[in-house]
Amino acid sequence: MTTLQLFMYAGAFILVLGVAATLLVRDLIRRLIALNVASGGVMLLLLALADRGDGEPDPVPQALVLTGIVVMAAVTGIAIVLARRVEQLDDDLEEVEQ
Amino acid sequence: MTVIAFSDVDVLDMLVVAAVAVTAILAIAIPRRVGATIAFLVFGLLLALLWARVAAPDVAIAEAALGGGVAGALLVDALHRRQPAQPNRDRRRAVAITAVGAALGAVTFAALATVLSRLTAEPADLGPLALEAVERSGVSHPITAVLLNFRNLDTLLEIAVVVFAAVGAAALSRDRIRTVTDPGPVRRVIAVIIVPALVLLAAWLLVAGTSEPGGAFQAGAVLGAALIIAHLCGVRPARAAGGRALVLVVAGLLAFILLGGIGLAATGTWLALDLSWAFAAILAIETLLTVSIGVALAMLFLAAGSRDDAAAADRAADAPALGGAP
Amino acid sequence: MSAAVSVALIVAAFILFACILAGLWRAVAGPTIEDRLTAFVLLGAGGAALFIVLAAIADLPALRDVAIVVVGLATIVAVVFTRRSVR
Amino acid sequence: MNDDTVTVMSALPVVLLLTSLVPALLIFALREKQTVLRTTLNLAGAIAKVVLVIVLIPRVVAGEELRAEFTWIPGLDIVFVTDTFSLFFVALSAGLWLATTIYAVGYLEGSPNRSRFFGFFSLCVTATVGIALAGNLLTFLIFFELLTLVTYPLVAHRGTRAALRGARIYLAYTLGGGVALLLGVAWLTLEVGPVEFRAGGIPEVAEFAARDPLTATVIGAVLLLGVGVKAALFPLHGWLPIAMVAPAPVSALLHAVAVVKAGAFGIIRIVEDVFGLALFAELGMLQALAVVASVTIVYGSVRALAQDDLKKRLAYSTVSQVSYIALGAALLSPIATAGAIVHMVNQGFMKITLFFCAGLFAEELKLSKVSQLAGVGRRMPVTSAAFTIAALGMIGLPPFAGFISKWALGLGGLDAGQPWVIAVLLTSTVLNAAYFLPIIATIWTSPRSESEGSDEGTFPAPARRSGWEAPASLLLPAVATALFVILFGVAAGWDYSPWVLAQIVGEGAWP
Amino acid sequence: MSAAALVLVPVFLPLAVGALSAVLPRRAAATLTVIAAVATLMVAVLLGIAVLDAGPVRLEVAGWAPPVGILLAADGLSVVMIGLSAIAVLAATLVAAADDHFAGGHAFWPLVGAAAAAVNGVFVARDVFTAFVLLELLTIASVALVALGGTRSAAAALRYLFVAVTGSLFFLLAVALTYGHTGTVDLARAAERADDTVIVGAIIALTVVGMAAKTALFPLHSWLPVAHPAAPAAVSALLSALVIKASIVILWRIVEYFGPLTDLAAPLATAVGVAGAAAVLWGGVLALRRDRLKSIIAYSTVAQVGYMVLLVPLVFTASDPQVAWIGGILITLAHGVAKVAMFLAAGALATAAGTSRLDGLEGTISRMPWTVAAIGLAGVSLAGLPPTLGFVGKWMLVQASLDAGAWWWLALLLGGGLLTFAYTARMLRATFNPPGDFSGARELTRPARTVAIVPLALAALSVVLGLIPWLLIEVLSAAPMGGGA
Repeated sequence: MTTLQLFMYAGAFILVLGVAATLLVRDLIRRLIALNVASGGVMLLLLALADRGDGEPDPVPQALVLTGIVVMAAVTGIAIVLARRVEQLDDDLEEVEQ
Repeated sequence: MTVIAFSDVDVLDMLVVAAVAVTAILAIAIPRRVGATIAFLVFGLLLALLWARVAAPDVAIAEAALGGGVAGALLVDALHRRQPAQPNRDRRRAVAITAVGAALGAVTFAALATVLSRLTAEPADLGPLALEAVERSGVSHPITAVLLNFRNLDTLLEIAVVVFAAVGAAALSRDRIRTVTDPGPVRRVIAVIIVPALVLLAAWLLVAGTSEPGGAFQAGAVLGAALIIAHLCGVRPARAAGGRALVLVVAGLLAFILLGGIGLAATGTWLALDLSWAFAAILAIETLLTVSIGVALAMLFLAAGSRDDAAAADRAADAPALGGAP
Repeated sequence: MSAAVSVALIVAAFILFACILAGLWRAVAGPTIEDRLTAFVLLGAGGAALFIVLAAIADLPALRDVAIVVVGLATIVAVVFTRRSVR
Repeated sequence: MNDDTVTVMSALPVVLLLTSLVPALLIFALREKQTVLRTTLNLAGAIAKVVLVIVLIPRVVAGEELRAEFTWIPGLDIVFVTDTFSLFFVALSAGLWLATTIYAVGYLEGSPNRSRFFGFFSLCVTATVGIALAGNLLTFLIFFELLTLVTYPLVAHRGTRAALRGARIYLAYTLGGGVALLLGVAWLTLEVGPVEFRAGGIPEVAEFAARDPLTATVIGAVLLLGVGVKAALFPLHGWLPIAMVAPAPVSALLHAVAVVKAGAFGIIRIVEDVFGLALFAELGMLQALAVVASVTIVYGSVRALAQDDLKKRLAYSTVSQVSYIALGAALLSPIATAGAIVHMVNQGFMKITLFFCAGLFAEELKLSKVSQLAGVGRRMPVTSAAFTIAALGMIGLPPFAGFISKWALGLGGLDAGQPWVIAVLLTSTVLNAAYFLPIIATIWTSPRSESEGSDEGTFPAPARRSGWEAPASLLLPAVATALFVILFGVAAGWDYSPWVLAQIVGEGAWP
Repeated sequence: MSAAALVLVPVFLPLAVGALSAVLPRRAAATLTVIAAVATLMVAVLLGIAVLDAGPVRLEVAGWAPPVGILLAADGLSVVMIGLSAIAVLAATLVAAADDHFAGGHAFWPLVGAAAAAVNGVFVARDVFTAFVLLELLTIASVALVALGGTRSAAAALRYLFVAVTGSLFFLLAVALTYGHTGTVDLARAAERADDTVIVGAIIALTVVGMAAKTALFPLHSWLPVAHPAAPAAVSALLSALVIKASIVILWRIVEYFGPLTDLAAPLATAVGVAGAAAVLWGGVLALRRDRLKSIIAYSTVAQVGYMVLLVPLVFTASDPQVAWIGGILITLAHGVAKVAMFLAAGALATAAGTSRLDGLEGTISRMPWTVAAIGLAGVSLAGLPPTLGFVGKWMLVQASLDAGAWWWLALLLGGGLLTFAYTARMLRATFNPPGDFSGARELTRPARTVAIVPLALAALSVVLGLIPWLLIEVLSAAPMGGGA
């Protein structure tokens, strides 16, 4: 096995893991974590592909991953805003019921 | 940078990959939020290590700043909430679902691995084209050249993602963000020491970005973290909410679009930079973007917590009225 | 870089990596907030150290910036961590 | 004729459409209370259409053909043509629309949502005229579907549970038919390209049928299925008796002018102007159509016998009578073709009269059952006389219009070497008599109640003491159409009489 | 300014206006958004003229040609879709400006700008990574827009977010494979260099799954009927009419460029077709069984998505793929116009009647005939009945199916239309007066005049376009799909 393959398979593994958990886990925060894990997998794949061979790595995929990380941060932010809103509402409903 | 090779693969690489995989499993498998969140933070740290191993220091800085910093803060801040009790699933059903999920996952992974195994180990022959073009970009660091010159449209759009996430989050926060009124002595010290240090770090990353790893994203993420800490430590002007903060957030995006228009006027092509002023333009736009990203990330954090803050404040206000019940 | 330094750096890297894994164990297992927080600080420090060592091994000075960022931002998690539970 | 005149003339088919489309759109925009303006618009449109038709008839009969075409998608045009057959149908629609409009104005006086009603009423006629003027299958399809859509709100107009149910069933049937038609048209277009109707059949279709007779047969069957729903061929007739919940003018329109006639017109167009009679016979479909039509004729009549509800009995009668048209179209004989075509007009005038009268009975006396009609003849003699004329015409007695149709069809059957047609016609006539004569008898006999000495209590007192048995706007259209029923029978040999025109049209299909 | 410079206007203009709207007062934001929409429409027309004149309009952003830089290009599809987006945004913003209920809050204005910029960008993108970023921008904006529907919409928005981002990750993986295999993320260049059947098949498959999730293609549709109705009415209209089109277009683009390169494309296309068929039936049947207006319309979107992907199997089997492409594009266009009209009209009815339940709408046909008429006409177009744009698209798809001998698709096209009209008729029936009440006595809160006019104008537009579709078809054929940009 080469380093490239190691990184690629690891990336694929983490991606599959994350996506499966995103689909199966019901707790909102943990789902969000799973989503972030999955995106880490894809990024690993891209960066491994950028660094094939001996020369300087291709800057384009690195820039793409950088973009991807920032996008995921924004997604995480808005997801947490929503998740906390949802749970607050659930709490309020519970309080009303009690 | 081979450390100790073992059948073509560096042992340290193997260890880091294994650790990344394990933390990934932990992050998704631990049922309690606290454990899962921490596992995820460690996952981020290890990923940053891995990025270092694939010769991507820029990405490593960004991962550390965003994954460990702002996103970490967002996740950890959500932890204080009581984790809602999961409706009691039938245990056998849960096992069955997990088993089916694992089986499907295994099949997917196998398929994916088959596809990946067909990729050649030859580096992409188009990559060097980008490296060659760096000379004509106005900056010497290739990634900055890609982000702010060759593919600056992507960057512009990505800034838009952050900006509009902040706009959306601000719209969803219920109240005005409240200042932390009594930060305590330790936090005051932190505010005095850490915050300026982080701002300085952000500035360094920003300037360094033109010639070595670093740049607006990393600087922005660090600045965002600095703003969050400042807020939590009771620094008043860091209360990133309301119109003024939004103005800062959209200013970077608008300036970028304006730059695109200037490129059109000057060279006949959107977003094109003339080599004579490309460096100045890139540095100027990066500065604005740093502020934009930093404030936007801080807004996201504050918006996420605003409801709970408000609820806590309400409770505090209600408590005396209840007559100090035990 | 002499061979001895190089070997020493590699050994250091492995030790630091082991520290991180140990810290990971404590941080995940808990059980108290204090446990986690302490472990997390260890993780931050260890991670930063590892980056510095890697910077030397790989001759990538930019990794030192990563180290600074890791250290700087470990604070934010600690501050947030203590924020609500203290109140 | 210089170029300008040509342009003006070729715009005429479009103008024919606009005479009802423009009033429709304007009426939609009117407020409920603008009755006078609405009525004026309606009548102006209807009269303009009639005048245009009258102007056009001699020219078209003389062989002049007006065309207007627009690109729809590249390679496929929307074409309007005034050939003899289309103008024939336009004339029928225009004339009966005028009568029905007058009737409807009176019928709906004071009721709500009239802007909506008259808007869709005019759109309905627009669609019918579009069907008539369609120069190719695509244009025909577009207006055929449009007709379905714009009649839906009319059937549902009252908004009662029964009306909504009737409208739903109507829609289900006709949209289903539309799907079949779309399939057939698209398929044929794919096989032979965009082709225009041509009397005697389209050569490209004939070539195609020679190449691939099976596919051609399937396409023909699908097309017939599509139009057969509106023509209420058995077993696709189920919607018609249910849709009679609509207000009387709508029923009149549905049964006499627009919907079933569009179906019948479509059958003739497909048989004669797409495939051609000879080709259709060759493919074996003409015989099948004849059998289906015959079955429908007998079936409709039998079912009509059992209905006590007057409008329902009339509806089943329509099922039966419209199939005369299909039957005529399915016989290999010029005279049968002419019979089918003339029956479109004859049946239209007779049936509209019957529905007008049924509406009058229902409106003035609140009577809707056959069994309640005893003695109505004394109370509403004019209406009853009109009803009687139309009913006798339906049975096929001379000198009324219906006789001409049945006579021509019978001759056509013999001419085509299919004498069994006579048997069908005779059976049908006997059944027609069996369900119409009792009504006539009931109307003109004394009411049972009179012998019980409570004459005045039987019927509600007339609302107006104007000396008329009913409002003029209701009565006059019924009388007028009844007179035409007589005229078309008596004057069948005159120039421009329906029968003469039908023969001209029919001969066109026999090159 | 050359035609090429026009390509970025539909992206930058709404983006700038959106950013400004975040800090401007409502009135100014609304005015600017409307102006931007009108300007975008004009740009679409200019681009259309340019395309008719000289084929696809190409722009190398920042002056860098691929593979270093990013290529954007407007072909017929881009032009008509930008036109649709301009019209949809214009309609939604006009209504939202007239009645704040339809907007849901001030953030509507900036977020609509962002969403419009993102979809327009997708329509011209020829670079898979740029497409990915645009999709994320769109996701963020749409999710936040859904959340404007009030406290209870947060859960729906979050669910939408998870599905959409997971879909994006699949697409990002496809991007990674594209880069890994060809060394570029430029579509045309990648298609030129790709030579491995399995990898290209995987790229298509991943895109299909990712976009199916984002478009709510059966069986990944279940988030849509929750998310779309939860949003404010103007937002629902935009989501159904416009937002899902972005992922559809990306799916089409990948099929267009990579489809011919692999043997695996045909079975994948069939799978897409089967999913589309199931969507048409399932969405239609469920729409028939809902009793809230917005819910019915949302399920209708689920069903209509089925039609939009139906061209995918057809372009592989029909002898003239252009007929299938154009038919599918027109159906998608028709759906966009009709759905805006329908959601806005439904919003107006619900506001007036105080409820969105069907049984609460009795009598609305007398009081708000134009609004009901808009729903009816839009339904006619959705059902593909003449004389509307929906019919034109259906006609061409029917032709393509007949040509390909695809009887299943044919039956679906024809039967699905009946289903569509069945639930439209159900909505219409609910608005009739209750038996015995001819006056429509119940008092309704009448919405603003604009709210009544806009849906009707859109419905009328589907009729106009249905009668003269040739112009659209000319533009679509001038720069055909698969013709290379």
